[in-house]
Amino acid sequence: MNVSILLIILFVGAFATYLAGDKLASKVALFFSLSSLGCAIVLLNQFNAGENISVIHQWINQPNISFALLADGLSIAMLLLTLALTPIIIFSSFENEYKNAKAFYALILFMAFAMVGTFLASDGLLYYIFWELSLIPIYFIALIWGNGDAEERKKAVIKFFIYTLAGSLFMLIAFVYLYQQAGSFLLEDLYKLNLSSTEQLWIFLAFFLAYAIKIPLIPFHTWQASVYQKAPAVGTMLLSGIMLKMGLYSVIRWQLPIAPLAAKEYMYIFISLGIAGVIYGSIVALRQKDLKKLLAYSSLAHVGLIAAGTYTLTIDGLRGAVLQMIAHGFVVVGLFFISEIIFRRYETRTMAEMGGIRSQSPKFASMFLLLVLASVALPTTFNFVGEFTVLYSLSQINLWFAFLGGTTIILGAYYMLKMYQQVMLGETNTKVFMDVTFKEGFALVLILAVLFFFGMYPKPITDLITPSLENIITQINRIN
Amino acid sequence: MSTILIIFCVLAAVSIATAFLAIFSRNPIHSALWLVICFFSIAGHYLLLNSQFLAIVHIIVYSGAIMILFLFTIMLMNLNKENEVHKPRITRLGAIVSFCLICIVLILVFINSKPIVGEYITTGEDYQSIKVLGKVLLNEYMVPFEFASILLLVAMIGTVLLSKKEKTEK
Amino acid sequence: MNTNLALLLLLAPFLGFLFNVFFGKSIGKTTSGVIGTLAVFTSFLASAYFFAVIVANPEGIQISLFDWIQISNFKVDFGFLLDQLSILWLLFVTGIGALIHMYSISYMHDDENMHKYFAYLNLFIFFMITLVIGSNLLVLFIGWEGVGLCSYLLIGFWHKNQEFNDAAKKAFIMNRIGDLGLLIGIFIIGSLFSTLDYATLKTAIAGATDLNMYWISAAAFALFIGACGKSAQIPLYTWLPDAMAGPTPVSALIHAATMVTAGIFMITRLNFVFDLAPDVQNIIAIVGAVTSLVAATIALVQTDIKKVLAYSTVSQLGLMFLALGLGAYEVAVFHVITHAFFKACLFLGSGSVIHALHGEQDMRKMGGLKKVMTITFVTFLISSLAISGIPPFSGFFSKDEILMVAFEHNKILWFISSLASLMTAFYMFRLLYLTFFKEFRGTAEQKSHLHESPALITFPLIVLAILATLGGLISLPTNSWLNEYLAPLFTKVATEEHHFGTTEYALMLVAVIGGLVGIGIAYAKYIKQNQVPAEDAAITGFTKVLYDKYYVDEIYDFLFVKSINGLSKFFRDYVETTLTSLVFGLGQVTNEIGFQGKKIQNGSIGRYLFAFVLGMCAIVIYLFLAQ
Amino acid sequence: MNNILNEIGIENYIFLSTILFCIGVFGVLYRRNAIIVFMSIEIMLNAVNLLFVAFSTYHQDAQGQIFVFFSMAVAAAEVAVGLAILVSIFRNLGSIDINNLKNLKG
Repeated sequence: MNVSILLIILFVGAFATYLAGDKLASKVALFFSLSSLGCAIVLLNQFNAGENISVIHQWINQPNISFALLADGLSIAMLLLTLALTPIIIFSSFENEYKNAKAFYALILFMAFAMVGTFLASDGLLYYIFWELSLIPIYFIALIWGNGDAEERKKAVIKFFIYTLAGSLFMLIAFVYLYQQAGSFLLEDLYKLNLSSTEQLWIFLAFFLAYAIKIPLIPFHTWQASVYQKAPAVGTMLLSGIMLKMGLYSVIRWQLPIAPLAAKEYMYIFISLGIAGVIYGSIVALRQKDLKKLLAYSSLAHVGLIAAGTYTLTIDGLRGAVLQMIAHGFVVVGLFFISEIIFRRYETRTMAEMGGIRSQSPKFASMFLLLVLASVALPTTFNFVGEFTVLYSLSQINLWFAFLGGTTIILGAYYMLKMYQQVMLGETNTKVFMDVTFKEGFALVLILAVLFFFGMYPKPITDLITPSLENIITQINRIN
Repeated sequence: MSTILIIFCVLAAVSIATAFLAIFSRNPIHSALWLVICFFSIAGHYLLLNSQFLAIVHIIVYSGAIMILFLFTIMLMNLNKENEVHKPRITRLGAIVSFCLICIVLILVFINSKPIVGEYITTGEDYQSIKVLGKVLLNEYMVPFEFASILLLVAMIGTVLLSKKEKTEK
Repeated sequence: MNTNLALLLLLAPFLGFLFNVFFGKSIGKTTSGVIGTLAVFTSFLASAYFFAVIVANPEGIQISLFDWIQISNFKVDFGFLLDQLSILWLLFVTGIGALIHMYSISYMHDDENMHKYFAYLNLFIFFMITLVIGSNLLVLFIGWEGVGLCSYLLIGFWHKNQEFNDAAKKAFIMNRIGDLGLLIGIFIIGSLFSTLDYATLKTAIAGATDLNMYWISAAAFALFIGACGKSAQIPLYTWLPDAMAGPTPVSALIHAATMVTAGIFMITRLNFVFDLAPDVQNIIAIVGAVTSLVAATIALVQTDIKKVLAYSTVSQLGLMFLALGLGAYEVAVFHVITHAFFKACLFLGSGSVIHALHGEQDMRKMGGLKKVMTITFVTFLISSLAISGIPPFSGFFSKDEILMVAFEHNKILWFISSLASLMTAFYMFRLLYLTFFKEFRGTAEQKSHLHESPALITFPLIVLAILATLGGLISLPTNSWLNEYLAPLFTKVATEEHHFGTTEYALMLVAVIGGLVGIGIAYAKYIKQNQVPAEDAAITGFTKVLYDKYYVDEIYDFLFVKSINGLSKFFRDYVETTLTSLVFGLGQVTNEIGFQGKKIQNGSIGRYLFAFVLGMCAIVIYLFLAQ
Repeated sequence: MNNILNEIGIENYIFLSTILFCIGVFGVLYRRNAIIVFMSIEIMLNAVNLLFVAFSTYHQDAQGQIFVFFSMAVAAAEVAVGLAILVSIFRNLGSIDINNLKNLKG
């Protein structure tokens, strides 16, 4: 068995969901996402047993393109993140009624398909195809099932689409150039290239544009908040939970090892950019009125820190970044789900209209608080492990980076607690707030369980990703 | 100056003159008639080059079929009035400039390419009798030949369809 | 055996927490309180066992459970270190914790969310134990942040009141500023020594030949910032008085006896690091002394009974930091312990008063409670004497030692701290006189309800009062059991036994006289002259400045909160929109080009033909003539 | 048999057909009447045909002439279809002025 089976399951699943009709769609989608998760776990066991689960198969002869799926620890970790979050995301939407549900759920599975492909592909063009493919379902999800004024939504979503697409085109150009040099799109062949530092700089920048928009780093983040706000909860979760990680993953997998000289030479600039994102995102989040927008900016701050970690080019930075990616994926999905739960009851996302919920629904309040705490990286949560490692790696580069990046600890606590206070605390709200239902609670408990388990015992994930990250570090250091 | 050269010069003069007249005539019918003469002179060129079959075919196709078609169309549209509004002067000026430009460019190209003229081979083989043409056409150019027939068929059907009056009003 | 027992010690409160969270509501208020108390008491028993073990065998017990975080040059395992220091801390944390739990059963009985209260309290004890017994800095950090979280939860326990929530948030964020310092310190230590484990660190430092003093000082300073946050020192002290928004037992437990001493614990733990950084030690000493004075001056005029105690706590913590800065760790520890006893007693006593007055906290509306609440009064009096440094109560011994150490090192520091103690005596007795003497100044309705608190409340008071009386015995000036007990921790030879000469006796006398003078002034003012502090509006002059806490809150608010919010607004309204319009601008440019380009495509065949011909010419020229 | 080009010279044919071709281009640009435009196109085609035949003689090869046949077939088809289109345009618009044909406008 190899990793292509995951792609097949998800792809077939998308079709099956569409054919299943509106009533059954959600359950069929859940079934397929769970079965792909099961397969992923079986594959993980095989991988740990030392079996080769990668695929390489000649696809097109001229130009030389292969269907190459590389499964190392890093990809598997990202796969597991995607495949664990997809069922949760699908499950979380069970209580929503969607028009044309079959298309909706089919698109979710299709998106999972594209993202899994992105995480696996080790052929540049294949990777690029999957990368762009993932944009299509989210475009439709946000456009058709989103909320708010249709015109504004259209504007935001189209901006997002064109913006990210435009960024990716530069990546395509870089790939074409690399192909001319290497005669192949295969990752390992690209690693072998000996590019001059000027060439590396241009390639680095081309990649950077694509990734900086996707991640997003400031000042390329303007699409984020509005799309998060307009997209339906599921779309926001997919975007923030998994799709952002595509950019960060790609930095580690493609950008750094292909153009290490540029990465080394301009390290300070890119780390600073990440950290600027941390501070900027945190500060902007302070004065947001819309819950989802606030979470969007908090996401901006967190991914800024992760990006800064990756650009340190140290094993700690990369490891911390990957850990933090996974942790952030879960937390942010949980938080957006929280906002959706509130929306189901109050039909609003404006924080001023909330408040006093805690006294009405203690269970919900506890779960929300735990997620907030995970988001501010309290020790014993998974986020702490990631954030600590990233900050440590930053301190190895320059202590000021750690200090400035560390302000996320303070500012994060400030805006998250402020938000929690505004949303949950205070005099009992006059509007009735029903406590979480079993289904909602179940999804949240799953997320919390993951966060706290790995917060105390991150060793399985660390052991999984470390060898592949060490490989990448070796690649980065191959030329000096 | 040999007789042949004289004949060529006359024919060339006729061709160019009638072509100009065809373009400058205000009445389309006159144009068409001038064009017929032009085609005849070109057929004369063909004869001069010793390709009689081609000359005959040319007369049949161009001077016969195509020009008749033109005339019919003109009459069908009742265009034999000199009512065409001239293009604005700037356009006409532009046309003349373009004409000169393209003429000069093409001739310059020719001169610039320093052709070797004056040495002409004579193989003595028969290469343009009907017999040879037929053989070449139906051996080497069999497939294009058949395609040409299909093309004509399609063109015919298309023409019929296009010029048929639409039955449905509005 | 040791591992299991240590786990029991740690997990008993956690199980209590889980139990109260999941079943607390259904089992009834008292039961949930009893379970919470029992859980902490179990931990206390386990601590007592370990205490017996460590007294018998001074070798610390090291337990490692599993690998936690992997860093390139070192691993952090999840492990415990049970040595003299941690066990001492465990004893009073769990001991006082158990007493306060017991007290809370009665105190919180009217609250509908009592099970939640006990859950949080248990969780706090759990994190405090983690903080104390962790074998490395990162496990300490778990506890460090965890107690901050519990503090947040308990300050904002009555979450319907947004002011309380603000106080809770403030406490958490202020703590987090310190936490960042602690983290930075951890980073520096990690990269310098490739370990965060105390034992390894100690050997590494002892064995190292060329230490980078610059970075060690930086680490020590960063760690000190962390301690400042948690232990409410200048400049991060403002959260502690606000933290009094929580239920009074919480103030007693967290914001007086245990959590706020975490900073002192951490510095004592890492004494070998701080010993290498004399500059930082000086800073600590100065900050401590200044804090103790500033807080004492503010306490002089406060009228809220808990605020007075809160500032008194800050002031006492300042004294402890002074001792730490002077390298007298065991003296600081001594004061931590005695302070825990009498300050917990004071808070619980004030809680008893507040309970009797149904939530009234303003001293101007109290008075004359001596007759009704005898037990509370007596215990309160004992603790006040202890905090004022009157022999033979425990506070006398510990405070005297601090003053003595200060005198040895620096006369100015001694003077400042003596002044602070004098003020302490004054404001404590001001509090005592205003609350318990003279006539009751509250409403008639309150008066009719006045009563002594039930046994569950008075019992802890009595126990704590006894401890506050006798606590000094563990470290008598001439024969200090505590110093001997703690000796293995410190690299320096335990502070040389005081040669009790004239100077020492004179100092002792000065201290006692200072205390008595403070009490005397209070007596003259509030008993003889029968003064009552003025109403808020009538406060003027310097008193007003003191009453408003030197406007530090306002200054901070202006400097940090306002500015950062202003910045946020600026970013949101201007930077964000500019960036957005930039992106849209790119799109607009493209649009405009397309729009202009559209005009060329006007559909005129004539023009197309011209373009065609010219284009052809261009191509021909390029192909044939351009060469 | 003597090559006729010995007496005329290939360059004269090239000049002649160039001029004819240019006249065709000129006509296309100069006139607005679609029929005349068509005629101009025919002139251009014939110019090319003439050149083909001349070069056929030059190379003593039949292929040039074969091409002329094909080009004639294409021209015939083109004229037939083109004129049919003109007729239907005339039917719809009442004129065959190419300046009126602006529906290609973007």
